Amino acid sequence: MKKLIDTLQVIDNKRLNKEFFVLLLQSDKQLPEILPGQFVQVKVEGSPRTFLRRPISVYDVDYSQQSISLLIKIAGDGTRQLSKLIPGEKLNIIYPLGNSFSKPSDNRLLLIGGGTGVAPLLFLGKYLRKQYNIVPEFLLGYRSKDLAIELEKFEEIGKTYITTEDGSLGHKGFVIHHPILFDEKKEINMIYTCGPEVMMKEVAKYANNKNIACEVSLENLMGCGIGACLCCVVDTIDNGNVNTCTEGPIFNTKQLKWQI
Amino acid sequence: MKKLIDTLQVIDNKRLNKEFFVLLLQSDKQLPEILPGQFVQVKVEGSPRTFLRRPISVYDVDYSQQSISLLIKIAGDGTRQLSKLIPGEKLNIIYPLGNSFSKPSDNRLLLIGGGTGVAPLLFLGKYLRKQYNIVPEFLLGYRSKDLAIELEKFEEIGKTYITTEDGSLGHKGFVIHHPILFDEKKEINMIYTCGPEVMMKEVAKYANNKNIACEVSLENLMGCGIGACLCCVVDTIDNGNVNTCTEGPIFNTKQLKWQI
Amino acid sequence: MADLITNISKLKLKNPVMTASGTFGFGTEYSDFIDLSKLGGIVVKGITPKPRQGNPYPRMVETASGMLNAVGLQNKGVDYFIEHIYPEISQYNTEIVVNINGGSIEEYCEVASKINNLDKVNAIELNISCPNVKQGGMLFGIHCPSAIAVTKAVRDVYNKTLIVKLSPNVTNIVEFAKAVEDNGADAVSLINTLLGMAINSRTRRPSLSTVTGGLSGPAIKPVALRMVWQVHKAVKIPVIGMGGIMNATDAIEFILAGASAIQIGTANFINPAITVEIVEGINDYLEQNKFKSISDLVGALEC
Amino acid sequence: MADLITNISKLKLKNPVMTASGTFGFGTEYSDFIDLSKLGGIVVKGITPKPRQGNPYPRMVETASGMLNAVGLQNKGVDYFIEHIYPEISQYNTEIVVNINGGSIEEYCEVASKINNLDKVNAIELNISCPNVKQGGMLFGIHCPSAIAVTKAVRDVYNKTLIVKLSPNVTNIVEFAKAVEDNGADAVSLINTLLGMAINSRTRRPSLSTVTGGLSGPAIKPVALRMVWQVHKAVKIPVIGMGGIMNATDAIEFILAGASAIQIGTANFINPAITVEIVEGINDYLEQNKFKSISDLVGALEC
Ligand SMILES: Cc1cc2nc3c(=O)[nH]c(=O)nc-3n(C[C@H](O)[C@H](O)[C@H](O)COP(=O)(O)OP(=O)(O)OC[C@H]3O[C@@H](n4cnc5c(N)ncnc54)[C@H](O)[C@@H]3O)c2cc1C
Ligand SMILES: Cc1cc2nc3c(=O)[nH]c(=O)nc-3n(C[C@H](O)[C@H](O)[C@H](O)COP(=O)(O)OP(=O)(O)OC[C@H]3O[C@@H](n4cnc5c(N)ncnc54)[C@H](O)[C@@H]3O)c2cc1C
Ligand SMILES: Cc1cc2nc3c(=O)[nH]c(=O)nc-3n(C[C@H](O)[C@H](O)[C@H](O)COP(=O)(O)O)c2cc1C
Ligand SMILES: Cc1cc2nc3c(=O)[nH]c(=O)nc-3n(C[C@H](O)[C@H](O)[C@H](O)COP(=O)(O)O)c2cc1C
Ligand code: FES
Ligand code: FES
Repeated sequence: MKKLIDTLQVIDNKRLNKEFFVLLLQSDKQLPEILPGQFVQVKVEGSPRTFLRRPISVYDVDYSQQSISLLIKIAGDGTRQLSKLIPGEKLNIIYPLGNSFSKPSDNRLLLIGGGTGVAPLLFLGKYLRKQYNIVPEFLLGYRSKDLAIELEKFEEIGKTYITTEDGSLGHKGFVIHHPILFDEKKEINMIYTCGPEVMMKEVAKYANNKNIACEVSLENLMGCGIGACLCCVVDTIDNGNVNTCTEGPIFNTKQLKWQI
Repeated sequence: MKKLIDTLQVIDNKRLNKEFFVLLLQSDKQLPEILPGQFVQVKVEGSPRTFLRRPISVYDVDYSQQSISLLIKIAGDGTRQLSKLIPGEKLNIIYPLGNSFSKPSDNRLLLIGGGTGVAPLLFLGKYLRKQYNIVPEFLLGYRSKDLAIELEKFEEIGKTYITTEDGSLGHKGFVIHHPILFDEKKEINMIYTCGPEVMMKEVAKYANNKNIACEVSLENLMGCGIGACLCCVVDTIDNGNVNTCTEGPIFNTKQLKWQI
Repeated sequence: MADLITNISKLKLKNPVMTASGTFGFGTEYSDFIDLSKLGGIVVKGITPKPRQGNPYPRMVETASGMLNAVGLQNKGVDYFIEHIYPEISQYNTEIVVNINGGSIEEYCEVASKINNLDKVNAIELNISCPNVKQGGMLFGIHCPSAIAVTKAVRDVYNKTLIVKLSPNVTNIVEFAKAVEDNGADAVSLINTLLGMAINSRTRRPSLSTVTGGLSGPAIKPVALRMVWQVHKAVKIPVIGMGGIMNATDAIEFILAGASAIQIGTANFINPAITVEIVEGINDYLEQNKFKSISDLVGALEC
Repeated sequence: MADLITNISKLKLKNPVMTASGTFGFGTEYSDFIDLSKLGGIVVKGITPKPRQGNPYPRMVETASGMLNAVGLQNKGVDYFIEHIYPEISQYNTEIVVNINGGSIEEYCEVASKINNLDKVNAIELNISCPNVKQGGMLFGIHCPSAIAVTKAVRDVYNKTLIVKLSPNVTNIVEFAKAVEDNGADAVSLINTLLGMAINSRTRRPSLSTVTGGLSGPAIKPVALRMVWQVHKAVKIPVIGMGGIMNATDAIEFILAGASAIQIGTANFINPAITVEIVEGINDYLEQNKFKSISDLVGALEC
């Protein structure tokens, strides 16, 4: 898949709450094929404190509009600068980067997300429906109700279970505590997960115990995003250190040396 | 005179032409007294390539509105960033800095400016009228007519002679070639000048030959603007290296070791 | 309020925030912006035995996240300092540290012994790391036997707190820190500026009159932090850290790396009130993280 | 079109723009973005005798106008390189330079002599300046007798163009440049990264798994430029300059300071097409300023 450097136009910047916003970006060229799980490397202009590009997962793609959207959480200076973009402004990105979630062998799928980790899962959910006619289910965890962003988009795709830490929406607790995971009648054949590392490790442990295949999306620090700097490595069972940006960001947890 | 750090609000950003713009800034406090020739040190936000503050002369002051204006030429990244400020945005400045043009001993004054060098002269002209009831004359030089910015403001204060390099307005040539300087009947008792260094040196030479007192406003590179770093020095006859930011930016040319 | 009191040998600071020599004038330049008595200490600009005109203009140029300077120790000499400046600054309710310089060991000693007589100055900072003078300066700071010799000699004529300011332009800064520790230094301060250069591609000339100059500001912070950490591990005397500190977070990083006190240099140019803001920020950090005293944080990095 | 042909001893480059080792993979990573045949040369990532896993994650952290890395020479070893990578990259229509590394003189020689047999590789870059490995690496680059010994030994087993890559983490880089020149180096390249460190004040832990790492990017440009200028004045062999070059203007500054060729490192991460843009920018500068040939610009700084 050929990677591109492209300058996109900001069409919309939707502020979802204090922390999250969605950027809608349009290219004046036809988009390359983008797979769920892939990411873009964004150049942040106008910030004295960001120098390297910032990796952001693709949240949604509209080939007919030549547009992609990104769900971003304000984490520091770079993402704060991005949150200030206004329609008409430009954003330079490198994309599409990384591998993608693998093709499911079965249709009993659970997509577990937390925080911004929901971003690649929305795109994955849409893709699963369109490409394979599979209706996935989501299990999404938030700190509280007001952070449960764009929930309706997930609900449109498939049944969506919610946990919040404060109990303001859905089940109170972490995703890993949701009753659905302990429902004997519920069959899950594969889990795709993205979120904070602690969460993903808990999910991986659960999947491992239940013998369910599990793919995670890692968010290692990246220098280049294209396999050139070897900064983003993760240690794997078979191949030692591999680049998260090219061999990942999606890994089957069986490949990783996680203590689970 | 106590120096302040203050965050002002941008009230207006008037683009005069491709290179020049005027920022109108308002404080929510009463302004300190500001003298003609003094400058402010502006903090440029949102530019990865500017780190130190930028010195800019005061172009005008309105105490009743608690506002000051700056006439700025886009010279590089910092001033370009400033040119993008929009009303409502904030600008942090340190001011008022530097000495000021001295009190004239006579009322036959010529204020000679070139390029952005006209900035402190407008303020000086207004001040001379208001404070001492002196009507000064201006001799202003530009590359061409379209760069002769806000001319009417000068003409309101006093008779204004113009030169342009291409002859598109006023006398063709440099300020130093203007006939008024060679008019035997014209008495000039003092010259105040600000502009490119080559121009100021020519003016200083002229003044020296004619035995006219001459004050120049220097634009040395500044680290701090408040006398702490000793980076902005100019070599003087009596005192060796002195700080342009505190002993200047206004100097009597007799103090300087210029080859004139 | 957490306990911010910091001891640099016999020198007692009310907090660990000092100003870096050459960036804070004699303090007065900043008194419009801050209450100087809120600072741990002020290190005044470099003093030499005789008046010096410094280097010709241009003396500075901005670089990526930093600046190069080539001031070259412009000052009116030690006698002028004692007569005209000391009387004023000795009134401040903060510790005054005099940064002393010389072209030879004798010159360093001349300044040190004269400063030794000043009641209100409880410490000197021996600058063996100025990259902007032809004689002396950094030469002492990059040649270990010279660093030893000048430290020893100054120690003999100076009996209050002796801080030696180290140059980062060396292969092994630990060697220098240990050497001056063994020869009478009560503390080390680091880093001085990195030797650098800038060129104007339009004029094809160097940006500084002296071609090379000293690099300061956030650009050098990673190097400074590394050196502070290395030196802290190797010596027993207190380390005073500096280099690119722009805010309280940066200051805390230096303290975690092992600095007992820190100095703020270039940041003063951008925000003349930054020193006092950093004092407050350090206090906030200590309170939020439930540290009782700043000393609990010194070298608390977990590696 | 100005004449951009650049000779580094026997190595003939079509233009002075090369890529810096460790930042450009083996070139393939960038072939989606640029036509590799437009480059003067590609310096591939560091190769060691045996495969190396490199250092644990985290290996990088962003700093003011720069980044620290602690990759630690992760690579699959020289044999893998020869068998699997060389066949592919030797097809490129640009010069391939292999960056060689070792934990001992024998290891350096092992890699060098194996690379010596590769037809399409006309030069090696002897990396004696990697700050991110425990054995070898920078140790050779900061101890002059070691630098001499490894250069001599590699010279004996390698008969094409030998470039020695110098460390900036020394008191006097000129001493090293002269020493390797006298002992068989055909050219020197500089600078490798400055040893630095970053700390996370929230976790109170170092940002890198190795605590310290190598600083690159615009932050180090003033230091790099100064060293290139110093070395160019002192040696007769060509100097290859690098350190924070982000655009054609930066590249021209290095050439004015005395670099015959330049390498682009960290800038590739921000703009993967930057190398070709710099080739074009250099050409534009030469044309606008009426220089016929790039060689007229090398060391043309007026001091
Ligand atoms: C493959 C991948 C996909 C991602 N997808 C998304 C997404 O869809 N939405 C989203 O909001 N975030 C996503 N992230 C995380 C996002 O890259 C970081 O939050 C962002 O880079 C922080 O930049 P900053 O300047 O705002 O914060 P900084 O001030 O730089 O740092 C704030 C925090 O972010 C982390 N961070 C900084 N730089 C990077 C980097 N280059 N890579 C990873 N983490 C970094 C730091 O460790 C720190 O904890 C993704 C990361 C990766 C690797
Ligand atoms: C006392 C004083 C008063 C000034 N008044 C005005 C004014 O009223 N209007 C106006 O447009 N300009 C004025 N200047 C010049 C103005 O400060 C510079 O044009 C500005 O700093 C350039 O910043 P930059 O980032 O846009 O350009 P840069 O990219 O930094 O540089 C572009 C050019 O500006 C020069 N320059 C850069 N930094 C400084 C600095 N700190 N001080 C002086 N020159 C610098 C550089 O040498 C270079 O040639 C004044 C300068 C001084 C010292
Ligand atoms: C303009 C300027 C002048 C300086 N003069 C001196 C000096 O006279 N004596 C000295 O020991 N250090 C001097 N320094 C170095 C600083 O004290 C400090 O070591 C260095 O700038 C690093 O800190 P910073 O990055 O916070 O500025 C000077 C630095 C600057 C920027
Ligand atoms: C991620 C990374 C990996 C590097 N790996 C190597 C290496 O393997 N061998 C080497 O000689 N230099 C290596 N370097 C140093 C660069 O080649 C170059 O000397 C340095 O980064 C300065 O140039 P820059 O500022 O343009 O990046 C590496 C630099 C970076 C940033
Ligand atoms: S980020 Fe550079 S190799 Fe992955
Ligand atoms: S700019 Fe610092 S002393 Fe004038």
